[in-house]
Amino acid sequence: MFLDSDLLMSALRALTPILLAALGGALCERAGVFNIGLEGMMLMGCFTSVATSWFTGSPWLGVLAAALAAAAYSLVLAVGAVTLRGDAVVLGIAMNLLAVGLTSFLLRTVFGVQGTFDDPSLAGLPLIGGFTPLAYLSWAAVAVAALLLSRHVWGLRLRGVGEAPDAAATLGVSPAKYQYGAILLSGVLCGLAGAQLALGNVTLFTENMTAGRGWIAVVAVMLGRAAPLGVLLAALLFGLAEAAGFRLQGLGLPQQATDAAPYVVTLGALFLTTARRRRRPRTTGAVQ
Amino acid sequence: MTPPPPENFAVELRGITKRFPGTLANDAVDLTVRHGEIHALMGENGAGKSTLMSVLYGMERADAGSIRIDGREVRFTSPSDAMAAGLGMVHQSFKLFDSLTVAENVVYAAEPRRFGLVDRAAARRRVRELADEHGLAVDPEARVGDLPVGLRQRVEILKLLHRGARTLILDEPTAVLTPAEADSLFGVLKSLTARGRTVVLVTHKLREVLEGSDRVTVLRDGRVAARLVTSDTTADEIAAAMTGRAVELDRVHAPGTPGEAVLRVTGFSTDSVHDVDLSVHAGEIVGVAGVAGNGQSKLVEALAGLRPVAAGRVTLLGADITHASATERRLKGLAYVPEDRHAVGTAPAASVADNLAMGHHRTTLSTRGLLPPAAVRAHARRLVERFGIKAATTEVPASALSGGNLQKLLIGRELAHEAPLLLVEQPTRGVDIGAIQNIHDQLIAYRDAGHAVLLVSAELSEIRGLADRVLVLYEGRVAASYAKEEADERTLGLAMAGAPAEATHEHEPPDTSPRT
Amino acid sequence: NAAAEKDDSASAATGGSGKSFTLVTPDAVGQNEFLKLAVTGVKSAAKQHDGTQKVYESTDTASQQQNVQAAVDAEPDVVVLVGFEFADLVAQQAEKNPGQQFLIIDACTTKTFKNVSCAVFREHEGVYLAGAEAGLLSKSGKVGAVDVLDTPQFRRYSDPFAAGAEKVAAKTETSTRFVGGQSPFDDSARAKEQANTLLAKGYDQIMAAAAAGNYGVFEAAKAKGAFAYGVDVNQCASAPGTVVDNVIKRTDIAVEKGIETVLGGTTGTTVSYGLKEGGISLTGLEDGVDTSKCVIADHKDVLTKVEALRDQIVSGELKVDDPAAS
Amino acid sequence: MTRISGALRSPLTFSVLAGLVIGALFLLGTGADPIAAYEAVVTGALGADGIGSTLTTGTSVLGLALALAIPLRAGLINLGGDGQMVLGGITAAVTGLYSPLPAPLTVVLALLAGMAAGAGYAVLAALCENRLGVPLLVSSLLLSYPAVSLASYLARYPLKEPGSSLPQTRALPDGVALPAFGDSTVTLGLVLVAIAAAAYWFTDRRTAVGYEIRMTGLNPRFSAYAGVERRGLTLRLMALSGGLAGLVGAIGVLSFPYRFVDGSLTAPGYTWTGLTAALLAAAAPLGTVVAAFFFAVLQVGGLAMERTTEVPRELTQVLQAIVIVFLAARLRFPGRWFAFTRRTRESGAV
Ligand SMILES: Nc1ncnc2c1ncn2[C@@H]1O[C@H](COP(=O)(O)OP(=O)(O)OP(=O)(O)O)[C@@H](O)[C@H]1O
Ligand SMILES: Nc1ncnc2c1ncn2[C@@H]1O[C@H](COP(=O)(O)OP(=O)(O)OP(=O)(O)O)[C@@H](O)[C@H]1O
Ligand SMILES: [Mg+2]
Ligand SMILES: [Mg+2]
Repeated sequence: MFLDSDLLMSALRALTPILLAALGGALCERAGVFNIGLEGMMLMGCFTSVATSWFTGSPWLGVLAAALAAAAYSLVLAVGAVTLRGDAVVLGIAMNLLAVGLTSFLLRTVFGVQGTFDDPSLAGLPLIGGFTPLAYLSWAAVAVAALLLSRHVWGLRLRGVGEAPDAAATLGVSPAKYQYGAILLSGVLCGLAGAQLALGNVTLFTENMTAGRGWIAVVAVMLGRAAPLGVLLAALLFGLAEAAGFRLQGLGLPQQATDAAPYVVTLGALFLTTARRRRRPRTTGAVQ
Repeated sequence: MTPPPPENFAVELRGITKRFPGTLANDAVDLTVRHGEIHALMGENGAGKSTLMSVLYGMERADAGSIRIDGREVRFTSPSDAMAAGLGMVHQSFKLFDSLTVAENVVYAAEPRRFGLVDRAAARRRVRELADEHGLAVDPEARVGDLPVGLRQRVEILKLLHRGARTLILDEPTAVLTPAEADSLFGVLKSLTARGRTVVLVTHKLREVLEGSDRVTVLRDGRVAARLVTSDTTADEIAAAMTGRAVELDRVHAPGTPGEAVLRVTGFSTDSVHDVDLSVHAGEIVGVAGVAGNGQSKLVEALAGLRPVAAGRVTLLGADITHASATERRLKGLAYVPEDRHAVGTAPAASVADNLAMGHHRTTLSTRGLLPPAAVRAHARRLVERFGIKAATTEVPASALSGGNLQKLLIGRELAHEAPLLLVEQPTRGVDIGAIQNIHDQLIAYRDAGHAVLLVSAELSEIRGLADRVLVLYEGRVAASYAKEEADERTLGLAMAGAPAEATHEHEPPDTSPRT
Repeated sequence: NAAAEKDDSASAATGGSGKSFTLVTPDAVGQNEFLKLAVTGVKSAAKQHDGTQKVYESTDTASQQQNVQAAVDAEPDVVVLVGFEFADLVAQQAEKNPGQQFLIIDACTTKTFKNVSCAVFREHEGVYLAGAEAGLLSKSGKVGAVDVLDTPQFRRYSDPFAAGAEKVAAKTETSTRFVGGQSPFDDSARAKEQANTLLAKGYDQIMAAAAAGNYGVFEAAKAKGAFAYGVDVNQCASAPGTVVDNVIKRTDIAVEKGIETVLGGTTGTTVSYGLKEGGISLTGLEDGVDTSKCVIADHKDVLTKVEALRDQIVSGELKVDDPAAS
Repeated sequence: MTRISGALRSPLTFSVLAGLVIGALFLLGTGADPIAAYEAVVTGALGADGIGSTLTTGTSVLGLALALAIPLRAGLINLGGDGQMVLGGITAAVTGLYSPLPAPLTVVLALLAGMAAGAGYAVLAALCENRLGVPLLVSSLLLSYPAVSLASYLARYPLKEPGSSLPQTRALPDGVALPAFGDSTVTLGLVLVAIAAAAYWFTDRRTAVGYEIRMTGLNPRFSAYAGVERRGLTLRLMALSGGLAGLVGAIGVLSFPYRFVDGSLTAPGYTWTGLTAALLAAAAPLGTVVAAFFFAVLQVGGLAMERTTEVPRELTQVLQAIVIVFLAARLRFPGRWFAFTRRTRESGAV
């Protein structure tokens, strides 16, 4: 009764946007850029996808536009953190703030409404076997990202850049170029995540509708050690904990307990995995 | 000077001038390197060697001058240009990716590919081929982070060979190598030149230059001070060219007059160090020799309280400090010069004054926890003066000091504790001859003031010049122990290589009766 | 709306009668049908009295305090505060500024002040009726609710819903889910998932009190062919054929009438709006059901029964428990 | 003259100016008058009517900025400010409600209890790093959520005010409140936080501990070599950090409305504002104070701008974010190119 297929479906639905954004975060992390602005990039994707789908009638153009818009937005981080050497954490926080303001502002100017834009004739993504095509894409993206990082020339160079940028530079590999690449890709992925959320999970736009999913993606990046498979497992764990939490509410557990459940489960998983192998220091947590 | 013969040089620098704000780092420098030779570039710290090599390698743009490679004039705007022209450089601090494998490091940015993916099998094959060809054995699958320094350097060289470098530039390649590793490196370099490759070697070590190079160019204050053919010159001549004065090389200092035991270590074990007994007396320098990786660093780190002790007992001036914290040890009278001055011994981003305050901030500089900035500054000015540290002001970051000056800062700071026991690791690594002499004199004066010194060095001449007694560590155990006069280079070398010891008897001076 | 909303009529610029009203909201208006109605109310009050009005939107406790302070500093004729969040604040300010008239909607101060008038709602009465509709319409005998958070105020939208359903179909199973999470008021995806957990268990009638999440609840219900109930205004147009009915809360009337009463000199009173006063209602019980796009328009039989229940409540014959009163 | 050009070239001045100019363009684009808007920000935040709010907001922002700056000075990032603050708040509320002591003592006790709760919870995150190897950044962030949920639960069930529609605890007894300055909303809390700032400045500049913290931030291996015990330092700094966050929570509860209201401590986002201020100032004491005050002015002034001009609320948020983006990018006018070339040398040649 409890571990039924509905639970898994529910977990997988919750998982998709988080997974896409987290993959983007993982790429940045591997390139040595701590991307804490996933939430904001995703929100830009949400808005753009809804607006484009509404005006063109095509959810696919919405998806495309979301990817492009979020990628363009990610340039703020790229220019600020890579070219100008600003603090990526501050930039990310500011980008999240900016995205909330900007999308709310656009919602008002473009649609003339506040809060929520919702219309029965807004075209969402079709479901195939209960999932949107973007969900399948996200699973494929895990495999592609894993292959890219471990086997592809670009991935090898990216990993090198993230680990020792000056060493890469002496070999004629421009760290900035790869970091731009990773950040732009994370923008694309976050845009897709936003489109999935706004045209897949639901079909509407609400101010701040990402509601912390970008942060969960950041946690998934850390928990999954910025490896695509690890990120997948972390996001899945989170999705399952959340879906199970929903069900536990039905059994009378207070809402606060089910709210906290995914985080507690994640922390527990972290204890178990880090107890053994200690992580070598990467960019995460390094500020100055 | 006669104009050079119309010959094709592997590298030909003409009139290179490079100015930094406030410094003329290279002043119309000419450097010609012939095909197939090992060419040494020497000079004191700050003489302009690294700058010249940076210009050659496209990392810095010269203000004036020209570069020819194999007779063709070139203009590099980046290292990639230099690489394309057949140059390759091994930087003093290695530029490797610790988490990647040897093969990945070697092929990085010049990967063999299949369907756009890195062809890992081909990469491994390539590494093996190159390794076999040049005697650079290393496991292509090993993670570079797990390799000892000597092997990392091989990876650096393999990297260049993979890229088809015909001229290899090595900046102070032996600074971090043990004598054995250095010898093996020179073997490799010789074999490379024998196959037509050219080597430019930046170094401070006279002996290596004399034994390993064909010609020498000496820089002083950014200008060429001498061009010498190695077979026609002597150490004294090179040293004089570098410093502009006569230097006494390889001095063996007079023995000290040991007093009471300051440090006593019995049955001591820690991570890969086993059952070590040793003692250091007041007025005595005990040298610890050993090939890197045989436990010297771990021993010293454990003695300094940075590593837990597995077994044994350590006393300092009679007090048991086996399990004391690093701070307690310092308060009880221990000072420590670590081996890595950038990563451990200093905070490069902090000011010279702040770097000099470390360790003193809890003792002489503070009263009841307060640390007045004025006291920190005054302390810094005193030490800068006393140890001749060259720094614009005491407020500039330590990263602006040259290697030699940074080392002086570190040693000065630790000597200033006047601690009864000083632990020193590799005190003159990467430091020029002038500075070496200065540092050696300081250590001897410290000993003669009645302090105990435990000296770890990979430099046998340093051990022989300074130490009153010598221990050799082999695989974490004390393999042999020699009195000053017994410790000749051959004997030490054999013991370090693990040969059964011949002269291992107790040389420890009696506790109370100082020798005269 | 500009944050400082000036009346668009010409009288706004000249000030007309000089009557001025300032409305302070606890949250951004955009999110919230209830607040939108309050803004409508204060606007039409301004029009009626030929005066001016301003709306200060807050986002959190800090901005609520600052906005109320700014409103009081400007000394309008009436400061209107919408939301129970202001109960403490209004008590504090009323004490400090005895000359200032306050109107608070949806809550009241525990102590009575001469200069504080209150308007409260009995949402539970309307929700009870919606629950009765659900009980009558449910095929599975299971009716549920999705609330924003587990707070007494939101329980008003779920507990009476269950009670109403049980009243008409004693065997009805009931259950409530709370959106929760990091941003419970905005998270329509999460609200949709919560609704899905109910739908998966066969619930076919769902009360949606999930703020912006309501749209998510409607989508979930629509996908499963189930039915939902909206709040505050007519939400049927968002998902025609899925939304059965809405619990209407006439905040605009409460604001308008409240201002009227205060200006008329009657202050310090509390007016409670329920079914009887027309402050709470169902779309199905109002005029224009047939054009409302609500499902209930096709179930006149149900409406007849519900009307009977309403009359019982209005007459006091039937009492609906208020979860927030405990 | 040179001082002026020097000030212009400082990244701070330039970023603020650039932020203002871009903001002005934005405002013009939406038909608003930028001068009037900026005037509204300044008078709204610093005028007679606004300064009280600015100082009240500033109390919380500065408190959390300090809380996050202190560990940051040693290179540690505490992302759990929300949880620590909320636990401090709910603990202060419990103490205030149940303490048998006379009111003034209860206030002191509640402050201390709040600090202890925040400190204890932050230490838990530190232990996760020290003992279990979970990076502090992650452990502090993850621990924050359950704490917020717990406080929310307590406020809604065991401690709830009967009959209230709000998820809030009962009001504290009369007199269990921080004294306020005159009629304003500014309480003694501001003084407490100011004292904390002064203490931080003094410790950082003039004590051995402060020196050790700074050196740990610059090179942890260096300070470890000299005997600074990292785990102990992490524990102590996190305790201080959490204690300060808890203090902010307790101050919030002991000020109007004198109770714990679920969500009211976290909703204004003081933790993020504080972290941003601390990061921008690289945790330097004076810089943190200035940055925190600046953000308080932006927040309060932004709200005032919304009230008094035609500027829509969303734009205020956009303006704030733009200023922060520029600050973070450390844009410097002519010096930028210098910075750029030095960087290429660093990445290529060092
Ligand atoms: N980027 C720079 N900016 C300013 N001065 C510099 C810079 N790089 C080098 N210098 C100065 O140029 C001079 C030559 O430095 P260089 O690095 O070439 O010396 P070196 O011979 O390599 O010394 P060492 O033996 O210590 O490695 C020094 O005085 C140094 O301070
Ligand atoms: N940005 C800079 N400004 C001023 N001087 C610099 C700068 N960058 C480097 N230098 C100088 O360049 C010189 C040489 O640097 P290099 O990288 O060769 O280190 P080094 O002297 O060889 O040190 P070590 O041998 O200890 O590694 C140093 O003297 C340093 O002062
Ligand atoms: Mg050099
Ligand atoms: Mg050097």
